[in-house]
Amino acid sequence: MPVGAPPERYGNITVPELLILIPFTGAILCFLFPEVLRRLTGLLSAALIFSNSAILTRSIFQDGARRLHLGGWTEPLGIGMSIDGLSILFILLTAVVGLLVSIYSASFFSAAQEQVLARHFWPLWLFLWGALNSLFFVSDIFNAYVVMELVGISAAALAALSGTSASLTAALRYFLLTMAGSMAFLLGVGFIYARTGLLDMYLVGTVADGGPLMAMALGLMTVALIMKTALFPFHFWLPPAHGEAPAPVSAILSGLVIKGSFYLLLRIWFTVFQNSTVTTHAAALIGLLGLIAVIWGSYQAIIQTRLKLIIAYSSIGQVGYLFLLFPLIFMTPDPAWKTEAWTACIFQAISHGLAKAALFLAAGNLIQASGTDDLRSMRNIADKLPMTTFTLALAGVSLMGLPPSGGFVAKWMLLQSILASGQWWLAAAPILGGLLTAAYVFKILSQSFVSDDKKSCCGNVSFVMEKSALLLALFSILIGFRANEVIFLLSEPVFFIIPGGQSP
Amino acid sequence: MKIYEILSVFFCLSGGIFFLAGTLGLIRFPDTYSRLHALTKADNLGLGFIVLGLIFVAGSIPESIKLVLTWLLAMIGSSSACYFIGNHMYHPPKAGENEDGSGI
Amino acid sequence: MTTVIIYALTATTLFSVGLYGFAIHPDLIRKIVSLNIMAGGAFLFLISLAYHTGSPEVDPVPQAMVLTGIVVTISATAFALCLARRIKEKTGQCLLEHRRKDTET
Amino acid sequence: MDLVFDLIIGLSLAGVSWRIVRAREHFQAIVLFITFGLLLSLAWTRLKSPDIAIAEAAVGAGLAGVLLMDTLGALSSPRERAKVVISLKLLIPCLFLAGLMAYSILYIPEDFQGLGIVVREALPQTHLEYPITAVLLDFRGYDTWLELGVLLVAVLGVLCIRRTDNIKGTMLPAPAEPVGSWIVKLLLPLMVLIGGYLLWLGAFAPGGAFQGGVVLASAGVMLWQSGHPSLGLMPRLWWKILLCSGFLSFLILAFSSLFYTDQLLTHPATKTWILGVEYAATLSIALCLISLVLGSPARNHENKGV
Amino acid sequence: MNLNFWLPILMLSSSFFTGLIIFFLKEESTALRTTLNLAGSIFKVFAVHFMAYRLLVLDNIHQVSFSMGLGFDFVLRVDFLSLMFLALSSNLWLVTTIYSVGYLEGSPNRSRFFGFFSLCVTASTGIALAGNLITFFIFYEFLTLVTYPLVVHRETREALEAGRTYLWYTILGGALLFLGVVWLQVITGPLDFVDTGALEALGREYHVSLCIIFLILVMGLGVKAALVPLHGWLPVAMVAPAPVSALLHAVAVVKAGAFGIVRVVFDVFGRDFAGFLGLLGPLAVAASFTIIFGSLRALSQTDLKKRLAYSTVSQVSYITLGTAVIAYFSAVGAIVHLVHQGIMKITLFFCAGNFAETLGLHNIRDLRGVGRRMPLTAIMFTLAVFGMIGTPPMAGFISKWYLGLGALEGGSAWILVILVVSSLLNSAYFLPIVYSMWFELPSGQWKTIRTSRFEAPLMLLVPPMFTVGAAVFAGLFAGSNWSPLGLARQIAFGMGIYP
Repeated sequence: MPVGAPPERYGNITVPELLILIPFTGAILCFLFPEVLRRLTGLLSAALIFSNSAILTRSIFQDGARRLHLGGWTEPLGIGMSIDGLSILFILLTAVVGLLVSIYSASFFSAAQEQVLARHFWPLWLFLWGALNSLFFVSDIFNAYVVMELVGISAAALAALSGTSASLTAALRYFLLTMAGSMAFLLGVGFIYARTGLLDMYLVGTVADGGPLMAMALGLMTVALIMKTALFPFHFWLPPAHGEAPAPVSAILSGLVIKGSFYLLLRIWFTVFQNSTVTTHAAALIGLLGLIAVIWGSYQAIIQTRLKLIIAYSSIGQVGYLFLLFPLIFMTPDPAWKTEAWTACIFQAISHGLAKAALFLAAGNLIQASGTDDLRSMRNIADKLPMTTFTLALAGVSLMGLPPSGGFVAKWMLLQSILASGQWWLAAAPILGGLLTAAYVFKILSQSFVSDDKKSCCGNVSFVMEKSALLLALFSILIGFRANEVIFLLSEPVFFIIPGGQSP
Repeated sequence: MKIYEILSVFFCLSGGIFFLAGTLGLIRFPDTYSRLHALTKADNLGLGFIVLGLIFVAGSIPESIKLVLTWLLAMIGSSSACYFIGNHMYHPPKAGENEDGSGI
Repeated sequence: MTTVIIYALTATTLFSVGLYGFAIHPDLIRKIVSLNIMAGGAFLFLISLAYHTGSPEVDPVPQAMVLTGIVVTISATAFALCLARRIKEKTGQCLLEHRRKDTET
Repeated sequence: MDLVFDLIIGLSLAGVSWRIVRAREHFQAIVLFITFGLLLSLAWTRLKSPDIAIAEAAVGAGLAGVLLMDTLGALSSPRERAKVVISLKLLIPCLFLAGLMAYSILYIPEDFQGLGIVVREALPQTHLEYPITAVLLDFRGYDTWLELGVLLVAVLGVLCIRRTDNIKGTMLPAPAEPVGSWIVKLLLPLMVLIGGYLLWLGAFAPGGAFQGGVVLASAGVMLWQSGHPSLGLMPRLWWKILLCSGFLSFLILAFSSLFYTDQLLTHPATKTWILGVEYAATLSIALCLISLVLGSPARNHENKGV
Repeated sequence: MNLNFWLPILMLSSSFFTGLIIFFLKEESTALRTTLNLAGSIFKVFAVHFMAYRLLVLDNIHQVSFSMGLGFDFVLRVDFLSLMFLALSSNLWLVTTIYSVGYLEGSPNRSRFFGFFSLCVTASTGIALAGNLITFFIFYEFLTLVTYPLVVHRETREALEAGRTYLWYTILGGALLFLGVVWLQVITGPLDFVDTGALEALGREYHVSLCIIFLILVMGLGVKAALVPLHGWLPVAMVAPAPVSALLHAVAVVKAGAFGIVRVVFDVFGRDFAGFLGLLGPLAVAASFTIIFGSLRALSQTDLKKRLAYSTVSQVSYITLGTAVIAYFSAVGAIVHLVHQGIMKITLFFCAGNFAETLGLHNIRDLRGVGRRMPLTAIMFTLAVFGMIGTPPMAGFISKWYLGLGALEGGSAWILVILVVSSLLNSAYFLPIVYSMWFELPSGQWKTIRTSRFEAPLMLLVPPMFTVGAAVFAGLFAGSNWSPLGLARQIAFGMGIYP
């Protein structure tokens, strides 16, 4: 049953599909082209994706959510794509981080010994970007599985890019876990299909009821996605994988890839299982894990001595905040506070993505300048690379949640909805987590206030690398001033009416 | 029950017996060479009987041809696999070498 | 007790056994094999659903999904094995417990 | 009678999988895994899914077996014994999980209806007669596209790990053997024929791009294993283009669909398009799988010692 | 150009952008940096006075408000209280800038120092201008961030340790304040300082929550205001350079805390409502305890700056104490002490810095007879000490007199005892210094660290002269409408507090 062309399509020039097509095309071209052209192709694709994301954001902001039916087949037969406020925010995050990381890597990989890395970096990164974009559009649970695999393989290959034995092991550990998670997810798809006979998220959401099958599916999928997002008991793979990769890759993995699986978790919980199955106990359990993750991850970050490991462990803590959303949504009676919790969580995801990418890029500058990311080498860069120090400080401010950064807005709204919902035990997360975060951020920064006269700094860092990291950090601060728009995008509840959508 | 059905059952059963014997040989024989012997000979014969039995109940001529083809391919596969294993036993390679046929 | 139930039960059993194997084996190659058993379980579950539809014809959607899944799994397996070999080459062992032998270059 | 057969298959699958986990030797485990694959394809034949049976036999038992064996040879001596102890700490949760899943399975509705009916209703509009191919290439073509992407990315990943851009570099032939080359001469044309046949069959009967591709891949692996140099003669760029061809054809379809219709990946109303995409997909599946098998590192290095 | 809108913004940006530009200046470009600093601070002083003129004479309300989209607005609003704090901070910034230019001459990392110094002043300006608790919190946290580099400026191990202690205390305080602010917002919705009385309108069921919030807020602010037992960072942070200590103690950090407590009690809860909830009694007790404790600890210190630090712990709590008594005179006393303590304490620190910088004297024992070597500094020190003790014509007398009157008016005579005991203790730890400065013989030869035409470089002498002069004049001309006392009276009137 092919759908007739919606008339407004031609009036509206935005084409969301391009966000998937451009990176994939770029990836293929990068693969086929000789090496000299790869960087150019990569940068061009990045710029195109970014501009398209910006245009699409504007369109979604003005006209509301969109729904595509791939191949002209409506659900449940075909595969749909949904683009609403939530997905567009993540798309935009990916576009901003992706563009700046691409610019950064164009310079990062230009050193002679890095050339061989650049050759593999560009196609894989563009594939990953395309996969992430399609993940944020995903509306079909089996499609989600395939996309996740695409993300998983390209991310693991990127994590292994530097080729040291530590990074290879870390990449394999990450990949095996991802794969196990995918298997669990696939079985979950099976359970959902067994209950509803449907694969589209929105259709499943409308017909799904409780029952052991759905509960099982929810459990399997949740565990799968929690593993990929590195929530507390499954966090062990993250620090080595993110800490050992080259700087731009770390930025991508930490800033974007774990957000991808988290996004899917949100979709699963709030679209597929929106009115069934989900018990407050499960939500509370996830919240508890998030709380532990905040404290444990931040504590681990404090006791590390390598900059990149600190940043990587900090990811575990910062990701923990995101999971506080679940108990808040399911235990807050007031819809206004639900929206608040929802916004807080997305804000946290976005500002963490920006800040973490900035931190990793800055760490890359540090490594390139001093050859190591031992914290003590920070002492040398304060004078040589004031911009990098400033970047670390700005991103740190956002992580700590000090005003007026994006992190502050997130923590503010989070604490507000925690207090409003009466879930007192959760308040420990923003308060204690903020303290611990401050502890490790200042552990990094305090080193830059010590001048070490004994040895001088060796390498230089290119202008582009410093500035792109700085820009990311600035964005993570500035997003604190644009809370209104984000709230607007998220506040609209999205229901798609699918023409001909039938439920057996 | 028609006569060709009885024949079919008979051939299939005898094929099964050969398979059983081959498997027994695989378990009981002492060394690789004799095991190979049991496997390839008995199993190929068993497969041949089963194919024969199935031909009696096959619906069409192409189907029967396919069945025979299956048997032939299996014979080629098992004989060459047998050769590789035997060769491997006879001239053991130094480094990680292995014997493995193709996917089919 | 119907065919579907038997195969679905087998499928979930396979998944659990694979999971157990994945968790218990320190060795990479065994982990990967266990993952493949898990995958087999998930596929079998889907196919048992396809058979379930009652009509003489089998539901093609789960079958298509399994075909896709098989390709994805073999790609992932090959990739993981390649990583494992590289690790063996670098560290001389194929375990995930990484001992920091070589300093970073 | 059927139920007894089902029970036997089910029990032997479970038993074999448990043996795989408990096997002391890696080699034993892998051989058992190949058996497991064959048993699975038996189960799928029983469940009226011949497509998957073909795929599983070729991939699960065949290519995966080759890959695992090959890796095992590179990783350790195959007879190396692993410590296999039963850890109750892990077993009990797994049993618990199995129990939970078994319990929920009982709730699968008796009158369960999947999407089969919907697919059959829409089938006439696709110019394809075989529903699985229609689902793969048309209704859920996006999945297939991304699946080809996964294959391609896996190849890219292998290249990245090996730090090379040249697939040919790994294609040094294994030592030639008389019987091996004889088999190649005999079987290779047949396999290519079967691959093509499966591909052609896909439009109206079990078979299709994937099965055809897998058979071709097996042929390629065999060719290489027997020491035939022909695969290495392909120009590098062509190799790359063929690797991408499936993904690329979907990409072209996607771009062009943006121009002549409003929804991504909509096939034009002729069968040629779909067939073109399918053929390209077959080629790239075959080539990607070959590259994955051949792309493992350290092969050259090791074979030099022989 | 709408000055009501732009003037507060200009106030903030005059120091903010100065700071940012200074970061990018080369270490060697001293002249440019000094010019920028002075230009910024002089501009700010003029802006404050212009604003004061507009507010006090023309009755213009300066207000800036942005929506943050979070259910609250970012509000800058100038009332009498903020004007007073602004005047204090801008004037003292000018003075301290001059002092630190002289003090840090030739030392490394000056760009960093002056950059953060300006940002620090921006933060305290923001604290003064904040029109609601949330804006206040934003600048309060900003202040924490930018003072840390000043504390660790020396880069010694000791300084880093002190920095760490400082951070732990202040960030903990910030977290508590955050919790309190958010909780309050959840209960009441957005609440500007001008909406006093909104809490009173809430039902009885909120009273327990409000009490807890008050406790949390006061604890959060008490860290910076150095209420015992949250004072631990203050003596440790003495390792910072003298101008930093001076600024931290007199204006920026402790005053931010004290100012916050005044805001919370007067403008958020309302003094009467807080009293109704029974919150002020414990606050007064805590403040009294801090006063006595700080003075006792000061007695046992031998390091001059440490002694001054404990003196600060004690003196700042006068403000809290005055806030916690429901009486007109107490309120005025508390507000006026905000200024008086600032100018007196900054003088003391300047003088201590002079001793340390010119003669290398840190310990109190070394100060014997220094009055002969450095008469000007010693005179200023002595004057400030008398002010601190509360000797009549000095500024300190005024505050203590008002606080005493307030105690009687509020019916809490025990506070009078505290005041007397504290004054005695003040004398006990300050007068011996003065005595040994003037009347004892130097123990040995002075070793001169820095030579100059006068006893100390001119840039180190003028600032304390200015501040001590201010302290004297604030005491002598207390009756004038434009004196700190006159302003404090107007502020009290503005808050609806009458004698």
